[in-house]
Amino acid sequence: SGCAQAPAPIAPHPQEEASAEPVEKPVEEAVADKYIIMATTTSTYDSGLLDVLLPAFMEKYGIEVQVIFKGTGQALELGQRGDVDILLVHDRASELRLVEEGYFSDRHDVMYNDFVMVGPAADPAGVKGMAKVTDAFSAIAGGGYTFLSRGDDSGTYRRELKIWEKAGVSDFRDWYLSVGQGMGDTLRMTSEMQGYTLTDRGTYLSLKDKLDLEIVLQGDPVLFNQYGVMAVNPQKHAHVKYASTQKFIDFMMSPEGQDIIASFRIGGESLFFPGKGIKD
Amino acid sequence: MPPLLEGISEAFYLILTFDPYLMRIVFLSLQVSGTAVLLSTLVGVPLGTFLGLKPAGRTRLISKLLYTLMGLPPVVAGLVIYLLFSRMGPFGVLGLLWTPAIMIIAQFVLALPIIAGLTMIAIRSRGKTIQETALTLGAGKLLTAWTVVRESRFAIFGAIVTGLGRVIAEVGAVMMVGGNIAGRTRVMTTAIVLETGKGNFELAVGLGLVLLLIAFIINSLLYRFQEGGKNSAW
Amino acid sequence: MPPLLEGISEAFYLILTFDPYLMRIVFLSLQVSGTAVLLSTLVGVPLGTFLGLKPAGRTRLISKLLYTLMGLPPVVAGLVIYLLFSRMGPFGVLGLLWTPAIMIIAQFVLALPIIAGLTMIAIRSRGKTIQETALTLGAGKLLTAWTVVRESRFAIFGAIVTGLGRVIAEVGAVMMVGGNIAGRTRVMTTAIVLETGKGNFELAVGLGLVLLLIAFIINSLLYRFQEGGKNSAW
Amino acid sequence: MRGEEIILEVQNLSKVYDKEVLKLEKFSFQRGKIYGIIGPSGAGKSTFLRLLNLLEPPTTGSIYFKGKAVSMNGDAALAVRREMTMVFQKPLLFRSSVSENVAYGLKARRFPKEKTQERVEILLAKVGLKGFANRNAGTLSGGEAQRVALARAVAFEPALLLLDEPTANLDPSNVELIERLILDLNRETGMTFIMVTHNIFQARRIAQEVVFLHEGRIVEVGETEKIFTDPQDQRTRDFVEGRMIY
Amino acid sequence: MRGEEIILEVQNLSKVYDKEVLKLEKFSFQRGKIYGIIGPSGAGKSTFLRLLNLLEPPTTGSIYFKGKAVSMNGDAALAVRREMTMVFQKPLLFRSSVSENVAYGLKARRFPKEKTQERVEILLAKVGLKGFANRNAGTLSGGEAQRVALARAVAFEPALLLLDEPTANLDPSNVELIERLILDLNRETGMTFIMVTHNIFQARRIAQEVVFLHEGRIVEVGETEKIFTDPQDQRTRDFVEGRMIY
Ligand SMILES: Nc1ncnc2c1ncn2[C@@H]1O[C@H](COP(=O)(O)OP(=O)(O)OP(=O)(O)O)[C@@H](O)[C@H]1O
Ligand SMILES: Nc1ncnc2c1ncn2[C@@H]1O[C@H](COP(=O)(O)OP(=O)(O)OP(=O)(O)O)[C@@H](O)[C@H]1O
Ligand SMILES: [Mg+2]
Ligand SMILES: [Mg+2]
Repeated sequence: SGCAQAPAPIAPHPQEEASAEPVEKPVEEAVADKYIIMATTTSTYDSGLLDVLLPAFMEKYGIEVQVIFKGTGQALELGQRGDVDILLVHDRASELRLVEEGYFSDRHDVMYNDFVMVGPAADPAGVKGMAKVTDAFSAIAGGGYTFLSRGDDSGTYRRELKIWEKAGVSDFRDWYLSVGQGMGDTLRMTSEMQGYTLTDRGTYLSLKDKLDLEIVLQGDPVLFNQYGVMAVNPQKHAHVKYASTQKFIDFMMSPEGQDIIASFRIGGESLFFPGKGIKD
Repeated sequence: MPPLLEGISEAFYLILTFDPYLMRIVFLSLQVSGTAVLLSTLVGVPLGTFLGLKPAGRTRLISKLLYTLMGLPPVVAGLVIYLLFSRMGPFGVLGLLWTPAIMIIAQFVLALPIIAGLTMIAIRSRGKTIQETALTLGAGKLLTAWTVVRESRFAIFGAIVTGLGRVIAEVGAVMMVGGNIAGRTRVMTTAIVLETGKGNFELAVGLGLVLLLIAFIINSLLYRFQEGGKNSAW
Repeated sequence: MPPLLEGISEAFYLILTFDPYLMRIVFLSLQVSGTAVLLSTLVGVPLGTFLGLKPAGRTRLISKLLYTLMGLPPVVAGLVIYLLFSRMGPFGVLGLLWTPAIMIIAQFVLALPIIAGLTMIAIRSRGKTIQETALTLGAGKLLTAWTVVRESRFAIFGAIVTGLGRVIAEVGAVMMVGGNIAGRTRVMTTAIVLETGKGNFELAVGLGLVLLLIAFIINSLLYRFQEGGKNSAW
Repeated sequence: MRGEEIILEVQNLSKVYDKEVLKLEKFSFQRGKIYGIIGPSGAGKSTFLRLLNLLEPPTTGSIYFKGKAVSMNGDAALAVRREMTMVFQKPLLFRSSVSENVAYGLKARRFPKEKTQERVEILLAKVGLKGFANRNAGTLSGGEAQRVALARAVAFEPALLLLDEPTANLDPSNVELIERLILDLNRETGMTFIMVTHNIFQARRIAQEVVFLHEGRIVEVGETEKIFTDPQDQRTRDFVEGRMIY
Repeated sequence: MRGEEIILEVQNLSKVYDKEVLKLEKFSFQRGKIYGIIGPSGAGKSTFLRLLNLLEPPTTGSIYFKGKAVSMNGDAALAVRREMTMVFQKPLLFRSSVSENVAYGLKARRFPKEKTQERVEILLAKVGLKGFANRNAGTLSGGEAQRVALARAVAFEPALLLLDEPTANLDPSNVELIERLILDLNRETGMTFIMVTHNIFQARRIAQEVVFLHEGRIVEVGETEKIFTDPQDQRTRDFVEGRMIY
């Protein structure tokens, strides 16, 4: 209901990627793997993108991708421990740091979308019309309007914290509810309480019909949301199916894969944009 | 390296420092689960006693129903209660969503079938004879029921502990209706899930151990209220 | 508007059309929980019988421990098992993570204390006399134990049903160690959580009802294996 | 007035399990008497007592207590049970102390607490169990348990007492003790007793009237001496004379 | 050979609960005899049987079965229990049919299935319960249950049978039946019986030797007639004569 305008167009950047360090590839296995295991975030999983992307990959390479969806923090932990083969997450800073530390390799900025601020149609805090999310956050804090925070160390939550910091808000009182849940549940609660929250666009769009919320602010460059794909470094975990993960990354980054991402829509609206959408 | 060991030391640290974050959620856990189990006991023990004293044949359907409800998935219970109390649901006007009160309701619904069902089973094995003995001695309905319960106290204690175990360890329903709001509706289990989601396995294991320790203490206290079932064989 | 009613019609629809997605997860649920409960029964009933026949005084600590473990939060159990079987854990080389096998292990750990604990309580009330009768009639250890169990079948049945209820409705542990991988480790409860998260309440409620229905059918079947505890009062 | 007022009456009483185990046309018990019910094992003696004590619904027929029809579930049941009690053939003692067991009926009747303990002590002495007050009832010997059950039943001085083999597990001197207690209570308080016993000597010693039950039917009723010295029915004769092996 | 071989012997046996309830110095039972154990309620008769049957550990002392020391938990216990059995004062019947109850010991001994049913029928007839085979054991009358328990115990022909008040709930004709069964078994198979009874007439009728237990001690032992006609101890005299009220 409340999405007034299309997401701010942010130009896709060229595909080539500054992969942190080239990895010495182990000997190509003779027999192809039947499957690989990918950990991703709930928002990605819930969007339904993988339901079109993975069958196409399966079709082409005969490798099944089994998906485990977890909070971003847990997904990264699973990868570090070598319990999955590949990650598709959206916490760029942590991803780059972990590549640096050698846990992951072959990281690529595979797609992006953006965060939006949602709130009740009545918009008691008067956020609609503001251009800067920091202003909106200040207004909410100033008026003590209900704001729900993921509070779960997810990519979204980390972004939210950054914005509070930028807005200079440090005094959180009763109006600020840290709910420690996934995006979908947080949105549901926000709708019930008629409060405000920060969400990724994909999750919001896929739940929109069931929510009594509107987008009250979007398009601020601060709200940018980059997804990355990366393989677990076989030098840390020799058992991972590195060769197959490479095939999957190649596929994701190929024109075919990028095309699938670009053309994936719900209710006529794009959820993700291919490639990298941000300058380092 | 071993997060399990770290979890144990984390647990000790949290307890020994009386960590205020911990204290608060422990207190809420106890309050919510304690109230829910108390209410379930007040309803479930009389209900189970009543059913247990009826001939098994006549309560076959209701027995099966109780057994089935023992397996009610908490997340389904939570979902249904959520839908009933949500703003657009029939009881939305009460505004109970995201409060400890509704968490108690959810846990009550989960503990009741267990306490009633296991009480029924306990009573069925020996209750009839006890009931008749009490009746012949001129006991009224209330004293009779109380006598039957008292004589089966060991098994009923087991029922209550099982019910308590179910709700204090439960996460799906309280998460659904309570919302895991920090400082308001966050209990031990939802905190554990949160920390797990963040990848803080040590803290999660630590919290889990604290929860188990609390369960142990509660059980030990409850244990005193009953004695081992004595029996004699002449 | 009422998602509850829609959930009910959804449930009927799913069942009547033999929805393949549903069939698959139902089958896996049954397989995992069935195996886990079977194993827990095989271990827990003998263990509970053994403990129940010991004098209550001598098993006080282990009783309390069992009661405590009945309240083991599934997510903690799941987490610990995950850490043990993770690639960096001691059993990582087995590569059991994200398989039905490890889900069975997790559910076994959850059901065992319940089945053993409730069996212990059941045996304690009348088991000693039964044991002595069997012994005087020349029964060996095995036949004696079997007789004690058989005579307490009603209560032990209750223990098994409670254990089954716990695991088939459980979501935290199987999610943690199974990973809820579509077509591989997705069971009823994890599917419900998934659909709830997506806001598909009707489907979630529908799945929940299907789960309850299955629980009802299993319980009804199990019910036949025992008879209501008869008792006579001369 | 003893023996003239009817305290309990049954009409057309029958009980059917797999087959009919009891079928009585009409029988009345008079206040203040001691009845002995004798008959072979399986004759229906315990069933009869259970029906009289409203523990089992009869298949057909009615029971009248002091002239009023009473049934198991009726409102009057509690009132009736307050005046009538029964000691089972296999009595169940509550899992508590001996004195709590004996005091149970007094508690149910809100008997003053101060006096309870005293009465319990007196009763225990009467059944030969002095000093047993604080014993766990679960640890008693067979005969001790039977005596505690009897003490528990007489504690609140019911008008009518149904006894099912009250001395089955007792040695002669204890039998004597119990029989004397029954006779004393009957004499002093006018308590009515209906006592099932397989021991025909016992019936002869204390019953004023004897009912001979056989295969669920009353074969013969009469004054004790008459039944024993001049039974009318052949089956009664067989039971009291021919097989009088002890 | 009857009466010359020792089947069971106790030495310095004692049992202490709150207080000492049994204390025996030395006593032996000879194979093939019928022993009667008499004594007042609470004398320790049931406790004695339970110790003999290795159901309870003695506080001090030892039990010898056929000359070998045996204990409750020893490996030999099962072997001993295969030859010795006990019928409780308050027997427990398993929650199944009467015939399954009677067949239990046979099953434990892997007695051929084909013959089991036949033997069960014969035994039921012997205890006067023809036609009861398929009845639910939980619905029996007191005396019926007691007889089923006895049939169950003799079914596998143990060498030694401990009976705790086996006829307490029976009427005279059934008592006769059971006593005849005991005498027959003793005569035909040489089975040894140790029977606790509060009924001194019964002891006199069937026991060959009588043990008088009083406050946990053996006061007097002797041939039955001697005990009854010429008791040496005053307490025995009181018990068998003075108080011989039935
Ligand atoms: N577990 C126990 N704790 C304390 N005292 C006990 C226990 N078991 C038995 N006693 C006491 O030991 C004494 C002997 O008991 P036992 O059952 O052997 O008597 P008995 O001779 O069989 O009597 P009865 O003829 O009444 O059956 C009794 O006074 C009884 O109260
Ligand atoms: N629930 C039942 N189902 C079937 N038959 C039963 C049931 N209860 C009792 N009977 C039968 O009814 C008959 C009468 O039983 P009852 O207990 O009244 O006998 P009784 O005269 O007290 O015998 P005893 O002297 O052996 O105690 C018995 O044959 C018994 O088997
Ligand atoms: Mg009877
Ligand atoms: Mg005894």
